[in-house]
Amino acid sequence: MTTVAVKPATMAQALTRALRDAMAADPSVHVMGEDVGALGGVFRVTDGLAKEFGETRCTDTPLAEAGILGTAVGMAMYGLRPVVEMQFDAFAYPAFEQLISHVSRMRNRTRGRMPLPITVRVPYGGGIGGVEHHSDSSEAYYMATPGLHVVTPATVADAYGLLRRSIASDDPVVFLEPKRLYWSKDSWNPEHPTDVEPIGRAVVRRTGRSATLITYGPSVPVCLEAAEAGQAEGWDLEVVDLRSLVPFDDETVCASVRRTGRAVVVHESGGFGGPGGEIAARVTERCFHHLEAPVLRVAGFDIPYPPPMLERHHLPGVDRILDAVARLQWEAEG
Amino acid sequence: MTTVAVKPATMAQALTRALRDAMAADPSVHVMGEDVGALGGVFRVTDGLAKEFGETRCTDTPLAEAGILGTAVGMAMYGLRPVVEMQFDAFAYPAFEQLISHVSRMRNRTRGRMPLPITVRVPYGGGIGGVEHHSDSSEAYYMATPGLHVVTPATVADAYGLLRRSIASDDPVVFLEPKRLYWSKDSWNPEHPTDVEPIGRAVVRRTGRSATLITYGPSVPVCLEAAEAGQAEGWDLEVVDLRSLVPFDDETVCASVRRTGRAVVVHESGGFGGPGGEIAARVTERCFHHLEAPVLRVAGFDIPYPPPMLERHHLPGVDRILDAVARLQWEAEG
Amino acid sequence: MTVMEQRGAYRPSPPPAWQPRTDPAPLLPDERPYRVLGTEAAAKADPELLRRLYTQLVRGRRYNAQATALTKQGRLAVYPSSTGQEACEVAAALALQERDWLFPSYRDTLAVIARGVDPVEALTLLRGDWHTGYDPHAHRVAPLSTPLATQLPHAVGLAHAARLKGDDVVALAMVGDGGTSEGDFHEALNFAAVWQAPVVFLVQNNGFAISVPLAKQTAAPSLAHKAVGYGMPGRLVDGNDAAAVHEVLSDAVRHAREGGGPTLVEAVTYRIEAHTNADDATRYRGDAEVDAWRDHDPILLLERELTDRGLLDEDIVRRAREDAETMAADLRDRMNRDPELDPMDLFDQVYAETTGQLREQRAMLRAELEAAQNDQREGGH
Amino acid sequence: MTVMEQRGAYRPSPPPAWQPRTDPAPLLPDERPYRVLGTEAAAKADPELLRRLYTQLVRGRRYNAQATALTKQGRLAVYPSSTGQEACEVAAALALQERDWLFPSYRDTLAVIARGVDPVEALTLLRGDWHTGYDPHAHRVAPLSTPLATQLPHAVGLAHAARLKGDDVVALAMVGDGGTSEGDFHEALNFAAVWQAPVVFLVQNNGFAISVPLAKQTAAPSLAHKAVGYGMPGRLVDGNDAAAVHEVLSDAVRHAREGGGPTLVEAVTYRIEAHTNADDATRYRGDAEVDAWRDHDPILLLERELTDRGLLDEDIVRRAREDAETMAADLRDRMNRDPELDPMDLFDQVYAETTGQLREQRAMLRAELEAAQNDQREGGH
Ligand SMILES: Cc1ncc(C[n+]2csc(CCOP(=O)(O)OP(=O)(O)O)c2C)c(N)n1
Ligand SMILES: Cc1ncc(C[n+]2csc(CCOP(=O)(O)OP(=O)(O)O)c2C)c(N)n1
Ligand SMILES: [Mg+2]
Ligand SMILES: [Mg+2]
Repeated sequence: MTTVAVKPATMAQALTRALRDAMAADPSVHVMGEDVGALGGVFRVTDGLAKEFGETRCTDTPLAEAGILGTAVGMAMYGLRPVVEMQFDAFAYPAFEQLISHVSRMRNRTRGRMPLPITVRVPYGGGIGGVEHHSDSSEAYYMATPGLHVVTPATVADAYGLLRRSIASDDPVVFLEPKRLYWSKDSWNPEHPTDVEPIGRAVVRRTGRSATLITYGPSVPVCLEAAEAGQAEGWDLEVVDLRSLVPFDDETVCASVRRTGRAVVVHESGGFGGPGGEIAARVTERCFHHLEAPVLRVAGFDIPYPPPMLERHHLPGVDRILDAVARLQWEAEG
Repeated sequence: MTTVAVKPATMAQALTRALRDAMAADPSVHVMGEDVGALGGVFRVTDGLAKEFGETRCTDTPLAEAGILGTAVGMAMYGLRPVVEMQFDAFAYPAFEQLISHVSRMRNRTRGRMPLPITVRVPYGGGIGGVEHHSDSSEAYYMATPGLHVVTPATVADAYGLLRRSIASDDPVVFLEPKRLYWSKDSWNPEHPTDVEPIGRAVVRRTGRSATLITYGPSVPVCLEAAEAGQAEGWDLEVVDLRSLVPFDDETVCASVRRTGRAVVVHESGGFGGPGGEIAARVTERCFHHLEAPVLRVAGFDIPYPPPMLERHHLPGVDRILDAVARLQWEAEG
Repeated sequence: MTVMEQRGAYRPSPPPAWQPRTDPAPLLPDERPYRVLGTEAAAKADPELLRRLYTQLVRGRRYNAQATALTKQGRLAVYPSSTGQEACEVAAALALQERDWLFPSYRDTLAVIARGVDPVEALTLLRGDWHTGYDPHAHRVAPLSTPLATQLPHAVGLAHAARLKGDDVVALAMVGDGGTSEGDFHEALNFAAVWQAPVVFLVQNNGFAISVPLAKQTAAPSLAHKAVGYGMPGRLVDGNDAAAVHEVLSDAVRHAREGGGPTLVEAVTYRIEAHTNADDATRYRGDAEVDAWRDHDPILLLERELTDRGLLDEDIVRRAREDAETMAADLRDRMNRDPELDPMDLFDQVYAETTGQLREQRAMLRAELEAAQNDQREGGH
Repeated sequence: MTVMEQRGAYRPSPPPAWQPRTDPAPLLPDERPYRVLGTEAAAKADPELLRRLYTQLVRGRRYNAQATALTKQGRLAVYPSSTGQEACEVAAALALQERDWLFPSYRDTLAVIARGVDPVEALTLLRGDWHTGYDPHAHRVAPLSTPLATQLPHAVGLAHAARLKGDDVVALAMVGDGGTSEGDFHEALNFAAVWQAPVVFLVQNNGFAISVPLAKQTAAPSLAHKAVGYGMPGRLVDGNDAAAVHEVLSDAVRHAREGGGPTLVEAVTYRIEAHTNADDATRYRGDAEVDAWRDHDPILLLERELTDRGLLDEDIVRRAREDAETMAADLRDRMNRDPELDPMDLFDQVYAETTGQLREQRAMLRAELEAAQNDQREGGH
């Protein structure tokens, strides 16, 4: 990590670079959404694309999310590869019908004759002091929709690699970008970006033997921090970054849990009906006899996302994660 | 059950009666939706209401689901109690933004000053030979949305009682009506309809000692059938009908599972990211040391709802349920 | 800043940026639906075209009758008949070139087959063996769209993409009067106008959305008047006058092809049958209304015109009927065969590469089916 | 049935059911935005009203400046300024009676305070201590709506409900030019027209939706032209002319109150500041455009009119400024105090009766906070 070319880049920069490289490599890639042109998007992820590729390749659309996704469907039918930006998570909801009733089903509906290679980029999650409707975590909705891939990066390198993979995918991908990691930095070389594994592979971010923290997106750094802090309390925690919720990498996750015998699922999204339920249930189904304790969940509360001044109470933090680890029935071990 | 007045009624008739009685009891109850007037709804659940209460109390709206729910929000703000009919499950998706961004949050947003007592009736599920988009089970979306109640009846009496309770609730309720049970019959006296317990109470429909089938809505009769069939194979199955997914009745469910030590969650909705994950996870969290086997799930496949001629393969049936029961690690017992 | 501090003199003037973006006058539809048959305009109509339309109308009506019969025999899950609306269905298909695209709504099976799709394949959705039977790319016909108005933005996107690629392709999208109330209608028309996409929107105003009459759907002078709000021309046409619909649509297609952008066409027609075979139309309308429309039948109108002008002899009529009967007999025969179904298909096209999870579920179903077969073979339960 | 079999003679006739549902001509907006100030119409304007508008504009501009300053001090999470649009904001509030309802969008804090809501409570959403600070029923002001255009159907529903109950209540709903592209705009206007609900839609066309200029938002002659597609009148007005906006809105409100149904009003104005304090407007527009609009400033326009007619003396100007400064000082003071927050509030109004599940979560958070406090007390981490 100390070669000359490598310098710190933010996740937002890596995403921009991924879009740029994808557009340069394939003229059928079109970026579209609200304010993605001259402004470069409210998070500047599409910065410079309209200038480099012209307004027909990076298009400011009218303000209508169903229209954006619906026209993207038509464009994909004609062989383009639209990359749609939803400005904030909650503003993807108007496009819900198009996403569920068409995007996720068109391939299946037509027996594979009309695949829809659409990437829907959705900035998600809280922690940026956003007012109401600007901090939702809606991954549970997408997970429950067969036909979609659901991908979310947690590192700068993954942001690049997974977005390239998503755009290249012949299936629709909901690409969830953790808002509060946009400005996270890492040493990363834009001229030689590392490729990542195909969509659907989780990765062990930290090995450990006491218990597994299963997590993704914005909660990955929090879990890594918790793992560090946990050392002081005698726990050696493994952290698995799912990277994609769909497909779900049972193999990597279960291998880890079988090793450690204990697991906590961590995410910002509300707990009830959230991703953690599915994850806990499938891990338990597959690893029951390896489990020393039930798989626990640390998640957002089952409430509408709080206002900025209260959000820190809602977001899973280090202490709450370690509290859950502490409840993993350690006495049962001895 | 043999008094003179009691005669068989269908679930659809009980629902109609509930609407009628609610409208008669409270002039602020307004029914609205597509074709709910002269036609009485495509399932005839609103039959006769426009005639009895006039078109302003039972209103055919323009064909726009977001508009229907959005105007219902405004009506509720002014003190009415709108009961909205969505024609089919998948046709509720256009109203998703209104539901998530407003209906579920208005009370919280205004610190209780602006509650929205709206009931959204959604015919859901398959088994009626409906073509694409007519057989979805979307309860996972609603469960993952804090601020909504999610209620679903499985019997004629519950259809009446739960709908009355839902309309009377000061919170928004997504009231899921199992399409294929509309024509299910039971002896029921419309003149003396039995009240049911408040929303949020599950009920044990059949007691048993071998394992608990946790289910709701359209899968309740299937589970009861499976329990009967299971007797031949030596299983004495308990069947819990959740009746409401939100609030979730942990008490009743866990009491049952602690008694039996084994559980299978059964629903039509897709398994991955579906209600069963949450249910299995929370039961496991609460009953881990009572469990002889992991909580298993029998659910729809993780595919778009199949065409009519193939749907029977998708829907959880008696055999698939008993297969799951058989996998509950019985050898571990001995 | 107060007036005392302002620089320069105050000149009352209109808001600086404001100017009308288009002249509204040419966008407004005619006062009454445009007609050709029985009017002077008919003289200009191409006899060959009129005969072709006639043959297609007869065929279309026969198809509707046959499909409705098939519902009674349990061979179709449901059928939304377009009887009375054949002129719109047929003209929509005939106004397009082969390279163009059609975006039908769930009622538009006739337009789909008029475009060349196999009549049996066009019924797959309604028969229930799969969601779409034909290859959309083979005839450039999108799948029949069930969620109302959702196909409109698809048409816009496709037309826009074709234009970006430099291809000479127009998209024609069909929707009902009820569908115009959906947000997707609005968003699609707006995108089309802003992008000047080569797309034609055909609204079949057949008077009802299931049971809901137009008066409860809109208060607009006409549905065609909606066009001006998007900055595109709106055209109003008698939807039972096949020659008129064909002319108006052809004009709109040509206009789009030449870079003139989208057009909204409202065709005033009537749904003669119930909404579908499952519907009971007596609950919401009387016979008088239906009868009035029967007198304005699209086949009658065209037949009369052809007869008056000596363009229709018994021979043509007989051949049109025979043609229709042959199609109907073939449809009946082939629809009476059970389709071959493989439940394993449920899993194979959910994703480009079937996930491990779905492979597991596939294996489970296969095992179940084999077990059931074995049971049967052994005479078990 | 062929022509040979038809009953009666064939009479070519228009489609039986068709007739225009409304006369489109009166629904169309004027060719240019309606103006009062600097024109002959100004003579008819009530001097008292003009002075009231003036005082409110000055106050509104001061509020915008103060709120923007508060963002720099970290006292607001974000602030979308309506500088340059004060005429619309103020006129919207003043055109309503006390019993009427206002449905503001997220930019309309000025309209909200002009309606009597406490200036601090109006900022709760943007400060970030809760999602809405005021009681919507107290001043009949709905919460500021963040998801664009979603508040429009609410206004329609409320107005409709009031009418059903026999109450004399009009709803006025505000939306931006960008918001008109959303499906909810379409559905709301359509419902309003079909129901003849007493509602007024005010579109503030301020030229931009964040960075997207109007030309990329619509190709319509004007946004007011959208009205005809719903069968309601469309009015076009100079949005920087407070007297004109007030007059047009008051007319529309009166029309609605008298049972005439909804009106769509487009007020042509301009967003002088960036979209919010977080925006960088230099990325998408130049100074020249902004400067042109500065010369068409709503306060300037009104001041000039008042001065010309001798209706404005130094005294009124001074009092307006003092009033504004007092308000600003009070706002600054109160906003500089940290709001009192109780994290337990997170759980208490999700449902009418807090569920067991939420009570558990509440208890967990309380325990955490107590533990943290104890830690702190003990000097622990
Ligand atoms: C989004 C959506 N909502 C509701 C329905 C149910 N539905 C099917 S057809 C229909 C009426 C359609 O009326 P119209 O658009 O006039 O078309 P027509 O049936 O007259 O051809 C309705 C409400 C649907 N298919 N999609
Ligand atoms: C449904 C929805 N989509 C996107 C956004 C993000 N957003 C906030 S303001 C804005 C632009 C709004 O423009 P306009 O309607 O003209 O109002 P203005 O900001 O000019 O007052 C956008 C895109 C949103 N709030 N809601
Ligand atoms: Mg219709
Ligand atoms: Mg604007």
